[in-house]
Amino acid sequence: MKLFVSGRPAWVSIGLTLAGTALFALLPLWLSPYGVRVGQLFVLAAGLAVAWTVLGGFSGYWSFGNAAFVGTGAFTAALLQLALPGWPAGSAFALALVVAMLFNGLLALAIAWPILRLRGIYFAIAMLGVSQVCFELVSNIDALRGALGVNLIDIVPKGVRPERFYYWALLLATLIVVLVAIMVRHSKLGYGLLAIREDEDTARMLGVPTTRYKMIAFVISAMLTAMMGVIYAHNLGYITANSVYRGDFNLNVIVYSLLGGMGTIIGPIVGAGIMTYVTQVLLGDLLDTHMFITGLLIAVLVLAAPNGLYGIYDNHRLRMRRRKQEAQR
Amino acid sequence: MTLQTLVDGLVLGGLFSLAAVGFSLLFGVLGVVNLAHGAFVLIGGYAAWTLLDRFGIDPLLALPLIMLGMFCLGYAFQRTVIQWATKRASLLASMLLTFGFALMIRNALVLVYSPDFKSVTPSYAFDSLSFGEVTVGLTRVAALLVSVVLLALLAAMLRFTSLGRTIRATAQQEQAAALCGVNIRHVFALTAGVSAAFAGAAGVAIGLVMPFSPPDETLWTINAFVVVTLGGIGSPAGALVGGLILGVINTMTAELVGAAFPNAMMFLLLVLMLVVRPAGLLGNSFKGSR
Amino acid sequence: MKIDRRTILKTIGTAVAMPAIGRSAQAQATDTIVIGGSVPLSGRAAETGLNVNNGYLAAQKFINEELNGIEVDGKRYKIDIRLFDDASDPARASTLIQRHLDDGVQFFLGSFGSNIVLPTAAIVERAGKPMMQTGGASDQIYTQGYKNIFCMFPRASRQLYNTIEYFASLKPAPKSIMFAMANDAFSKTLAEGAIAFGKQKGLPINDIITLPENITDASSLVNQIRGKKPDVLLATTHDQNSLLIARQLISSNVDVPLLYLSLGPQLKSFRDALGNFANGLFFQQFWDERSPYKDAIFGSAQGFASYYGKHFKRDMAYHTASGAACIVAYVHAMKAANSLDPAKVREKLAALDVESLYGRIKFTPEGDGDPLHLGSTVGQVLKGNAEVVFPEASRTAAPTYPAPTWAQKRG
Amino acid sequence: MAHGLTRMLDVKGLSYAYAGAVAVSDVSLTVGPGEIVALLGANGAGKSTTVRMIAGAMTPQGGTIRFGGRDVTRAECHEMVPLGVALCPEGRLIMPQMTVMENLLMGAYTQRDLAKRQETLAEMFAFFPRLAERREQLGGLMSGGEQQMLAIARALMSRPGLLILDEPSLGLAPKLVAELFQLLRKVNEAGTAILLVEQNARQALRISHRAYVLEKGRTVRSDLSSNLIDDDSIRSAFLGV
Repeated sequence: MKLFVSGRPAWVSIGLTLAGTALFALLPLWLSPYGVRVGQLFVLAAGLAVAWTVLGGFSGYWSFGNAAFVGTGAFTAALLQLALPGWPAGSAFALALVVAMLFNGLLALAIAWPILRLRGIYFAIAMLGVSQVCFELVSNIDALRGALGVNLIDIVPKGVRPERFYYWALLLATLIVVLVAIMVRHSKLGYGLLAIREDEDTARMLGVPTTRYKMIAFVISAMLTAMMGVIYAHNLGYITANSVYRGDFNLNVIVYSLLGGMGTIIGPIVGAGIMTYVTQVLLGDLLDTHMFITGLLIAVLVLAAPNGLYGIYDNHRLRMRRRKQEAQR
Repeated sequence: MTLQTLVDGLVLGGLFSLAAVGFSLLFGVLGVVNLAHGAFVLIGGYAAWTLLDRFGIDPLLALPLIMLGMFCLGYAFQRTVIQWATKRASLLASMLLTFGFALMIRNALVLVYSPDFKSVTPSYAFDSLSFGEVTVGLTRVAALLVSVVLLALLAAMLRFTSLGRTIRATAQQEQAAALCGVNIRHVFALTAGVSAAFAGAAGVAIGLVMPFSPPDETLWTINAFVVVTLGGIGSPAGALVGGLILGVINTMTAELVGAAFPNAMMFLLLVLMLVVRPAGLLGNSFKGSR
Repeated sequence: MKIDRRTILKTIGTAVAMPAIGRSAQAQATDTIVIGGSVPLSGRAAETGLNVNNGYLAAQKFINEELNGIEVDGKRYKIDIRLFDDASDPARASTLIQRHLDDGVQFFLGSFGSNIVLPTAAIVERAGKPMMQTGGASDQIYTQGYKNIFCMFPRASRQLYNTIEYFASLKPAPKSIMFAMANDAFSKTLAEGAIAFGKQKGLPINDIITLPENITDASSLVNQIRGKKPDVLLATTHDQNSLLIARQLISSNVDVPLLYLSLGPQLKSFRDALGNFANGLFFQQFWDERSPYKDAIFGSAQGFASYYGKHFKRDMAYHTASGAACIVAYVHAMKAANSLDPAKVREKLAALDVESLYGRIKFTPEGDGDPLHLGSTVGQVLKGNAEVVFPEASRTAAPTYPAPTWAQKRG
Repeated sequence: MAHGLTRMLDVKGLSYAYAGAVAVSDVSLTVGPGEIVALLGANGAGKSTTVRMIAGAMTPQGGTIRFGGRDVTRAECHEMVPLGVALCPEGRLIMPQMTVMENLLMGAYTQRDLAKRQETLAEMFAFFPRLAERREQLGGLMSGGEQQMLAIARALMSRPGLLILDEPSLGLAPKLVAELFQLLRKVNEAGTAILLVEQNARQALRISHRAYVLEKGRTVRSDLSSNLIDDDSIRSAFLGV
């Protein structure tokens, strides 16, 4: 596998991100409300996928259970709001968001040490297990209300269309996720994670504190995922365990990264965009075959472009460079 | 009632074992995690339903036929799809590929059989056997017998036959096996065929015992995960041990903790087991460690 | 249906050809009334989703083909029902509902499953369009102050009132009643409403067992019943799980004098799967095709049933009838309003009080079905048929209580 | 034995590159019946890649391989073994969870005749008495020397016309190395041609008839072993003298 080291300095990436976000922020002004809702799904998917990438893409530790943090984030916020009746909406939301992120960070920290000793498929399975445990506990312990469901408080300011509000909220959250990912990527932590992905044992021998780095990335990834989960839950307004601990959250984030380019930051965003467009818009009309086509698409993707679109682009770039060198020779 | 609970757990565990052993074999030999395994199980169940409902063939008689058909399916699946994916991409990517296939199979089952549950009810579906205090439904006994017999046959095949030896050798030391003249692709595909055949058999046994519908595929894939993690990868004995433990834990949790909690307990155990002993109770029967 | 390469290519072709996000709203053409919505045709809720779907479509077919549409304000309109598959995913459902709104759809039909209906209802409510639905009965939907959301069923906590009344009327009076509820919003609220009402009535409700939403094994429940020997077991579980519970009780020879499975025995496939053993099972019966209801469109309940049977392959379920009744309710409201203005139609829906194929359609001020008229009756399987046995006014047969034991049925 | 008069194995212009890095480039060599040919070179000279291509474990990117007159350039292992080419790989690659007996039976995988298989097995046990003693032991539990015996015996189980050995002396004690080469001579005397890849050049030159020297993927010398062993440049490069 080729090691992707961006030659681009961090500030260029950050600048591009801000410019891109500004552009996306303006979209609702001319998109139809339906377009805005598709936009929400895209931005949510992109945020979740980049949050996943901080651990999965950079270090090669593929979590198959990030829905654990989406759901636990959503339910932490929802239950906290239930416990604080009568708070003004804004502060109840802010407090719930912060507590949900902290709680998920702690949850990740608690399971990080044992679970990150596992490698490859074992780590993936263990995370799948973690997300199932969270789902089962929230569903089956009455006090957690996963079965009955919880209403979340309405935080949409008066006069703002809710689909726009949540589009912007999700966009802002995704912006934070991407900025954090860029910072991680360009820090010592990021290079350490890439080294772990290439060869963990060698990295450790070279003095990379692998355990600590993996744990930090895991905790960051969990907190960012929880943040996305809290906003997603508010957007739904009423959640049951089934609507937030969704199995497809677990695997879709990986599909996005694979499609766009594993280990990059732009990859999952592009992948999320394409998959959202295809499954929600193109296949939205299909009554009984859209799942079949989605499956087919994933299969074709893995078979035809195992390194994603970025891989195709990268190959092309390499080929062009080689051709140029040969021409100069 | 504890003896009854234990027996119920063992019977359920037999099903878990049979439904997991094919998954385990494929994982152990090829390193491929087949997320479409549960979908294969369901295909077996639907095949049994079709044969009984349309042609009046008893599921237990249909079993060899279904296993043969599933064997061919598994062989072809490996030779075409998975082989291509593992060659071009990574093992983890092949996991996503099988996920795509699980979606397709599930959707196809809905289109062909409707989303309604199906129930395989041969004439003896409501009879039972009693041993003293303990009563067990006849189909459950049949399912347990099928599981134990098939697992024993598979164990014997792996242990004593030339094919079994070749499969084990390929799992342990793929390169050396190739240098001995083994056509690795063929052996991998045979293994995938055996894996699918056992998934189909499990589908038949499950169909005998409980109603099923297309979304159940996820359940059987995840159960296979848990069984393999508990028992160890690649061996029928591991699947049997893992399955039986899981079954007993299931019924015991329902009895002692609460009927809503078997699944939570099961996954908790999965995570604990992975942390404490990732290779499972019986270890990896094929490879020293991975 | 067969999936061959051509079907797939064709579907992909149509999909790619679909113009996407920015498409303009041309839905409300001159001579059709567009009614939009989503149903779960894949995922866990697909089974009932398909029943609801077919109910909607049967009514559309009948109105357009047999009646040549309906007349409102002196003009004839055909009905055009547009449904998406929301795949049991609330986020997807919300997006698709928004798409209908953008397309100018004025009237909505609901999905199945409260966790999907509620987020979509919130969007439709805010847009001020009416939604008729038959798949979201959780109490949460009716405590939001929504004005535009109407349901053919009473909220879950009120659905079993007749059942509890029946238990209270039993002779000899049951000495112990056991509840088993699946752990999902609907089943849970259903059971908890019944438990609260039952306790109020002084019924001996001694055991309450929570089951996972989906089970692979019911032996712990069977063992508890074996140990505690309740006179009545009321299980609020979905049909696949109900069948598993029944099969395990039968093959373990554990008898309950009154075995009540809220969902399951209504279905012919369920009764067929159990054969003679299905006889004597009690269930929640919302509708029976033999009910003497008159209907302005189909003529009668029987009229709908025979029309459906002639044109659709899938067996009928009460959700099929209630789905069709949603369309019937719309037709009544539109005619009464003599307008296609959603606000006026909403007014008339809220005020509706008419007999239909499904029963007397009347809603509470919160929008759910009136428990008196749209609540469930008590059904029992007798001689292989689903009969209504309580309340006496609507009974089609007298109940058998205690039901014969498994051993007697084995004969 | 005259050079190339009867060519059992005839390799011409073989080349292979890993992701752009050239490993083998234009390597040609021959092995005649009954010969022992050594392939010498430093670490990374391309010896392993060359023999792996010959055995069919890798497909050459250029050049041709002929064996017994047939073009086998693109043949895979499972096609080469029945033709009579067996590679005893570097690192021995014993199946660790299988017994000695099972390992040997795997070696006879292509031999469908059970009687012949038993005969070969008996020969191997006579040849390697230590394996006979430990036939029920798991392969992974044996010592390095024993594993090497097992690997050679497993390769011989297919009754190859050409036995290729990749670094058989690696990691063995000097005494065992001497024993090993003794054994190889015996195998050769029984009629099997041997292509021997070795870093231990002195020993290799002593038992081989001819030798090739690889450097950075290219053949730089080929001569009779007796000439090479006295050659000064070879002595300084490989023999550490």
